[in-house]
Amino acid sequence: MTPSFSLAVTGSGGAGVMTAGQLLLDAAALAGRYGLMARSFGPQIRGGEAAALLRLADRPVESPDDRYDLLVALDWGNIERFADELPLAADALVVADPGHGAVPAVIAAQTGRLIEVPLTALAREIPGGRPNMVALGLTACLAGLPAAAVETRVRRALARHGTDSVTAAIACLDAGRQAAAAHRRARLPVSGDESTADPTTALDRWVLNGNEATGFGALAAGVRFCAAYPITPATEILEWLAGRLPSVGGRLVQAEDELASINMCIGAAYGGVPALTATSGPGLSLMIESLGLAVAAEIPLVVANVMRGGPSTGIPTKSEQTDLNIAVYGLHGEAPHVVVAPTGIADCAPTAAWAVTLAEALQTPVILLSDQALGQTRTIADPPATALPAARRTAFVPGPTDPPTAYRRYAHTPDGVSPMSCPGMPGGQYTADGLTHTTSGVPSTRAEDHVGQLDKRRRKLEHHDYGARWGEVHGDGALAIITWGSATHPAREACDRAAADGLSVRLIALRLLSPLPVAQLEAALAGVRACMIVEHSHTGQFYRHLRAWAELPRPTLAWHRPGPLPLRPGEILEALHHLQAQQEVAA
Amino acid sequence: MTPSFSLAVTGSGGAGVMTAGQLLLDAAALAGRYGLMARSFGPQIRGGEAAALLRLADRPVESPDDRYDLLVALDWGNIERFADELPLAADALVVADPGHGAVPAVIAAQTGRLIEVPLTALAREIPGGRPNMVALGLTACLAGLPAAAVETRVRRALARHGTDSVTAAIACLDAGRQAAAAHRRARLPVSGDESTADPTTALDRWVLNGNEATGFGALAAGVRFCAAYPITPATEILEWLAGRLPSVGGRLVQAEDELASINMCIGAAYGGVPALTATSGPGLSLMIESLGLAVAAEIPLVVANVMRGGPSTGIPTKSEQTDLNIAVYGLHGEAPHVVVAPTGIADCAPTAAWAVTLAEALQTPVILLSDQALGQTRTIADPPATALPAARRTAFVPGPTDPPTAYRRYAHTPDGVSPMSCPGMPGGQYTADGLTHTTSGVPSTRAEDHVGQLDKRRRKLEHHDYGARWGEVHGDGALAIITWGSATHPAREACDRAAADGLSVRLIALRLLSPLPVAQLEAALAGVRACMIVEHSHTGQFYRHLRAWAELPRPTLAWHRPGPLPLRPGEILEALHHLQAQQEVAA
Amino acid sequence: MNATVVLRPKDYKSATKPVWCPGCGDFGVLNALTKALAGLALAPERVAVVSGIGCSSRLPAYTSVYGFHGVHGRALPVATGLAVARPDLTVIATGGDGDGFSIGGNHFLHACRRNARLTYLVMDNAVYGMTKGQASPTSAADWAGSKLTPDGPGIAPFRPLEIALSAGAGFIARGFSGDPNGLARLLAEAIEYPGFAFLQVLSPCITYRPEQLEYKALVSAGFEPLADRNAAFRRLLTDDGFTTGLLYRAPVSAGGSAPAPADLTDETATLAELAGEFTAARLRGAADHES
Amino acid sequence: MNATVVLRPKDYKSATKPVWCPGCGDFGVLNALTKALAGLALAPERVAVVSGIGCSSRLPAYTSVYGFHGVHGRALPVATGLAVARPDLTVIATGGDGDGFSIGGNHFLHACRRNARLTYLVMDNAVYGMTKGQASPTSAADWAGSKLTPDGPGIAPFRPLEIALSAGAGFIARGFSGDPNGLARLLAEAIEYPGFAFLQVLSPCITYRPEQLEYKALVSAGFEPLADRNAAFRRLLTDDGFTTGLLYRAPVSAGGSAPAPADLTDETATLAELAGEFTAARLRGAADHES
Ligand SMILES: Cc1ncc(C[n+]2csc(CCOP(=O)(O)OP(=O)(O)O)c2C)c(N)n1
Ligand SMILES: Cc1ncc(C[n+]2csc(CCOP(=O)(O)OP(=O)(O)O)c2C)c(N)n1
Ligand code: SF4
Ligand code: SF4
Ligand SMILES: [Mg+2]
Ligand SMILES: [Mg+2]
Repeated sequence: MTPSFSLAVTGSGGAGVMTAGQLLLDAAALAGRYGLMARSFGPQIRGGEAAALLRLADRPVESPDDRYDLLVALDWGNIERFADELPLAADALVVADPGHGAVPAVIAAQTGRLIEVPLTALAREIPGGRPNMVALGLTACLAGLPAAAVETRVRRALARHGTDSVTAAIACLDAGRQAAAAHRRARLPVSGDESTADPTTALDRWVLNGNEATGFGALAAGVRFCAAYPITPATEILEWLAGRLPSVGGRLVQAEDELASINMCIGAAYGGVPALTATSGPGLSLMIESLGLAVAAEIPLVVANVMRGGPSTGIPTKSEQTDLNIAVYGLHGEAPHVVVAPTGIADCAPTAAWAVTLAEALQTPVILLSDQALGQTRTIADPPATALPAARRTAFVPGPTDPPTAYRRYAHTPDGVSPMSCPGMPGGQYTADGLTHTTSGVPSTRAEDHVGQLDKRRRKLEHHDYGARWGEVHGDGALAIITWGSATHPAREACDRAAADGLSVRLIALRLLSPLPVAQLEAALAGVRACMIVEHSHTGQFYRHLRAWAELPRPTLAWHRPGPLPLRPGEILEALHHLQAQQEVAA
Repeated sequence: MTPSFSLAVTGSGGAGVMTAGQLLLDAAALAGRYGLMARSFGPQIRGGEAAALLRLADRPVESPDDRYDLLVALDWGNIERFADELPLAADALVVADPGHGAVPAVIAAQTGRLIEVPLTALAREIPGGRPNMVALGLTACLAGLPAAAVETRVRRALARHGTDSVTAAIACLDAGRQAAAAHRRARLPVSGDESTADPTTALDRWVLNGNEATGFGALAAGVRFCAAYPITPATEILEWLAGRLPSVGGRLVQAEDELASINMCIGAAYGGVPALTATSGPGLSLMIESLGLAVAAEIPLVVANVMRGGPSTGIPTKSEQTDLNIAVYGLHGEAPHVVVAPTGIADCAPTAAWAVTLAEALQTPVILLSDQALGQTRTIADPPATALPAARRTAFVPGPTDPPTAYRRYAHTPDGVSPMSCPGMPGGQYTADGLTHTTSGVPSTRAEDHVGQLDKRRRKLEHHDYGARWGEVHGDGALAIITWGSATHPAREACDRAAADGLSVRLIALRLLSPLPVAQLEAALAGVRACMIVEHSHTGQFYRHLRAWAELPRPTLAWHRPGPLPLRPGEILEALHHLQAQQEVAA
Repeated sequence: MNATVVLRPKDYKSATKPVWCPGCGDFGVLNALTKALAGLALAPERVAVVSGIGCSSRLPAYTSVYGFHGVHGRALPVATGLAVARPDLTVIATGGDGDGFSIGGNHFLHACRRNARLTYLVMDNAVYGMTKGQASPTSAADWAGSKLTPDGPGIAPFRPLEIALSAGAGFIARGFSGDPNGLARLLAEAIEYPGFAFLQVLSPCITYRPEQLEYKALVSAGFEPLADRNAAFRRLLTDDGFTTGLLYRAPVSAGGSAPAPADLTDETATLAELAGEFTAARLRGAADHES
Repeated sequence: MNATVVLRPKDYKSATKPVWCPGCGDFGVLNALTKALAGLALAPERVAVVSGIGCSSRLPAYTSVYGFHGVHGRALPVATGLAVARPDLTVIATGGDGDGFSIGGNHFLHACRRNARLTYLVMDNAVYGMTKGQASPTSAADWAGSKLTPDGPGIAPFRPLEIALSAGAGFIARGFSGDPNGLARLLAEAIEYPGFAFLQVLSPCITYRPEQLEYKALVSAGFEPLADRNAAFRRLLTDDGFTTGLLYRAPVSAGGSAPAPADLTDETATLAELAGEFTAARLRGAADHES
């Protein structure tokens, strides 16, 4: 069980909720803490109500907790919009500004610990003061963050606004801290004011969201071309790459639509330049036909698909794991390709890098399934322990030039991977084709060519050694959870809590979703008597996918629910206890 | 076991192979026979080699046989292209024109029964004579068709070319028949020259291909709008509708692409007019995003997807059952919709009509999965025994006009189907939306709205009474085949042959593919000890789909292979015997 | 609704509160639309507004007529299907410059050619508002306000009026959201045009393009309606992008012909006849020559 | 290939036999292309021909250069990605009128704007040859030769040159497959243009549009190259659709600017720097102010 402190800062548009939250997280990083911050907004395009949702801890943490320990409301504008997302602990503290009226019933009903702090009035006493800075000082104090860390961060962040701004902000922080002091909670689950963390290591830690991490991982592995069409919640990957690709000799093109972006990537990759595009469900749908082309013509590329609530336009700003079906089964014809998913925010970088290496090694499209919760939640994480993998393509080496046309682009090889030429290589000329073709790439309708190429393309995926990255296995209980993606951390925390209750639960989190690593999975399940499949979906797409390919323990419980609310450890733990109780009755 | 006669007519472009084949099938219909004819072409856009592939019988027949009894070659142009598709029976007769050179090895190796008939020379003796008409007379005679039927058909077909043409053709038929007489086969599995069929009934039979039947079924059920973008092998559905829709008050629009065609259908259906479009894999891929919109906004419509070899552009002129995955699982988010498939060519009409009624009843998109083998094979079939079903939508009935905005388009109802208004109905105004919405259609990001609408949309599909059309069950053996679509007839013939060998095999052919009718399927499997899944695919998409949702007997054998060659009864029978042998060993 | 009731603009508004930023130009478009509909006294249930995805595409839900909020870029085909299947309705397609000219560009081209009877109103703010401010086809080559194109898109902006004219549209106009009355008049004319009517509306995004607040000073009502296509082309050669009014109004169906309306009455007798064409009897000519 | 070897047109042809109907106009285009490449003495391995789907789109496989036969309508984005990522290559996109103007219309619009360095050659036969003869965007409104539109498409044909000009293309020409030498010259000029060059080629479909055999009598080499966009517009106002030659050649990068070439050398030092921006140290300004 991770000792941690969860808090929310809420308020109307313009109140500066997100600034306060972000500075708080940054300060926690400087103080050697770990933590994460999610953002939630009302429906207004801009200027609507907002909530910064944080969790701070002394150990790496990527799952939201079940309930919030602290709610700081800059005002009450449309707070009922966030009520679902803001379950308060029974003993949660609510800090409210009496200047903004009575505590709304949805909040008041949840806790009795309410303190009133005149944030606005306090800020008004300071020339240039802002209530959100008062709230920051107060919140940091209640969360047990050292004042110095907050000050350092704020000084740096406001430096470009001039000394007056900085002075005003520091005064606000002080005012907030003093207001908090009187109400400092007795039991603080995180360590005290003075962090014990090694400051050098702490300063090396990464503070980033999954979208940035994805962009970085892709670039590190060798991506040098990106075609972009913006879509929430994937745009940050594209924007991050747009700013960095030119500095490593790469290029980004803004496309007219996703049909163009995927085909631009195909063109670049055909030209030998590793390529990636990022999108979300609606955009992925538009790429489907061309992904099939990339399969048939054996073009490597990566699509980072950042899932959001579906179907159709759905809920663009909320998370769900419901593009698994389209990612794995969405192509027409028999179109084997690879689908991988990071198991957390920090894991986005190595898994994106791995996706690029798989695409290049297997000459096939790879879909990287991230989601809004991973992509847009900011976390403090240890940097990758090992260097990120770098891509390598099996390249064509010109043979004797006589006869010059002997190159067989789609030659049958034992592992199904054929050396790939690209324009510029003399003697490597061929025509890449989405029509059924011979080993030379010439269109064919013959059974032997069709079956031969289908076999070859399946073979290269099935025979590949995916190594240890296929998944993570933790523990060795006879009860197991199988999960993936952003469900991994909540599930893992549920396992940790179960262990604290004396129940040993094995956690298996898959990174390789397709081709499903059946042998590895079944080996990881050895000795498991009952199993639970955990995912963030309405119908259990992951469960069906596992059933289709693997033998699962009996009983296997499919546990899932859709967005927009995030999965929380407590509900998974509850399901685990339910499964265990069933098991005991049966035994 | 169906007593039948299979024959092929082959020749270069311009030789008139298809004309001869078509007239032969038509004559068989007039003679009270049943039968079918498939067409095969070389890669040339036009003027390349061609093969007309027929099977004639006294009972309805929709599966190709294992081997051909007769091959009539007008010439030998590129015959090796067809060798795979033309397995000859050990005692097959090959008729060749000695004027076109020696019999190629691929053919000569297969049979010893070769007769030489100078088709070209015989035709040259007749003013205006053509070798293909000589071949027609000869083939009809060898196939045991009454000369009168052939003559009647040829007279009618050539009438518009004038008397001379008719006279020449009749003379050619005679010459062909005389040439055949000497070589008339002793054992003819179909009845003799004089058909015993009731001529009145025979003349009521339908001679059509699956694409025409699909167009007709859709129109009969109420489709009055079609948006079209041509694609092989679906174009004939669109062309058939283009010619007929105006006469029933409907409209067809040629769209700029499939993104437009599917959205035009959505517009028409939103406007209350039942709509359909037809396409194949590449086009279906482009429709995926908008199909998700139709799910979320609850718009009824039908996409007739005529499958061809995949992936990507694949083999447009050959059949495969490999768009099952995309049809069932291809949409992003949780997007429940309906997928149905005809079990044969004649079944295309009622199943297309059923698809329209399901779409309208459930206010959701329905994908009708046909394939090239069903769509482009012409058959002689009994007309539907019962009237085709007609569509009915649960329409909005205006309530009291005060307050006027009380209409809730997406109201929760016990069966999940909400009354649907359409423009023109006062008081029924709403905004259809692909965003997560309230029961009124107003965009929402709230958990209760999201889950409520997800539940409702799943409920309407799960609670619907699909009636008897969900599938066909034949026999009650302890060994079963589960199959679908164009694999049904070959599988059924394999079961018939197994029965003749004393092995009783149950056949279960599904029409409802999604939502999978698990209860009906499991009931149909009662008493089954071993099972075989038969499909025309490379990786067993249907098998995986069944595994994902249903409990299958153990053992279950997944038997499948991809195109371009059609599935034949003999190979399925062989697999059945193999399964049975395994069973006996195990027992 | 009772036909004798006089409807005011506000009767065409719904109770749903727009998600738009305070000051967004799209408010002016909504006002102009409701004014135009009231001016034409169209029964709300006989009007349908169809859109794609974007801030601007949220408009249908803010009206009291039938609405359709589809997917990104596909407003025009939905509107076309509706207009062809239901020629009795007034159909208006709408959305943003990204929706209409970027992802939806192909439908724009072909809708201009097809000339179905519908109005297409594009709220042009030269930006993707909804996704937080990326360059759209109408953004200037050197507009460097987006992280996705930090040095600007670097390519020539899309010219909606020229493209519409080249593609064959018969009614082409430009309006400004800051002038709801003028816009309402243009819209009314567009709605009454018996074919495809295209209306580009300059509609500032005050959040991601605050400089567009200056549009008010830049626009001028300079177009004089032309009926000659070549004259309209010549006029556009000197267009500054801020001239408003009706540029071109082709004599009806000059630019193509709208598909003829569907008659939606069932003719089941015909259905039986259609089945007849499949019968074997037809193959011997019986149906034609005998009986 | 050795650079000193002189390549003849036939060296740019592959051994694969075209699937085209005998007499198809596309043979002439293939000949013109190989002539142009030989004339420019381009090494085959430094040329890539990218196409969509259709009879015409089969062309790449009939050449000995690098080829890409993609999906229907997407030749231009593939070619754009290749040209941007590999500016050292000569990139030619090609296909039919259906591929380029119907399903691919949006990419055509935006490729004209984007002005990447590539040539786009459309074999226009005013029909969908591959799918057996349906109307394409360039078919006449009254062409009733398809079962899909038995009374003709009934809408105004697409005007490729006008659209290209409106959309911002800098090089616009029309050729005829029946004149392979003239076409080869035009193509060579297009290939050498340092931006997006568009070439409409009238290429008869003798199977589904046998009347196009008359093209020979209808075409005339009437265009005089213009460098002024407005002048080109005026010239098009009297275009009969059969005038061939170079219509318009903008001074380089007048119509937009091609994306700058990528430098594909790895700079791993920079990569470490990029990682640095994620560190907590940056949050206190250490990286900037200290050490
Ligand atoms: C297929 C798809 N791609 C991308 C998006 C993301 N998206 C939503 S709105 C939008 C652009 C909106 O720009 P515009 O049409 O100009 O509307 P505005 O917001 O400026 O009014 C984009 C790219 C999407 N919803 N669907
Ligand atoms: C997505 C998709 N839709 C439809 C088709 C079917 N199709 C193949 S080629 C073609 C049209 C070809 O016309 P054009 O580009 O003019 O080429 P042509 O054959 O006339 O040279 C169509 C519609 C396809 N392959 N893919
Ligand atoms: S972001 Fe721009 S376009 Fe969108 S609502 Fe705000 S002002 Fe309007
Ligand atoms: S169908 Fe037409 S375009 Fe296609 S190959 Fe034949 S002549 Fe050429
Ligand atoms: Mg915009
Ligand atoms: Mg064409």
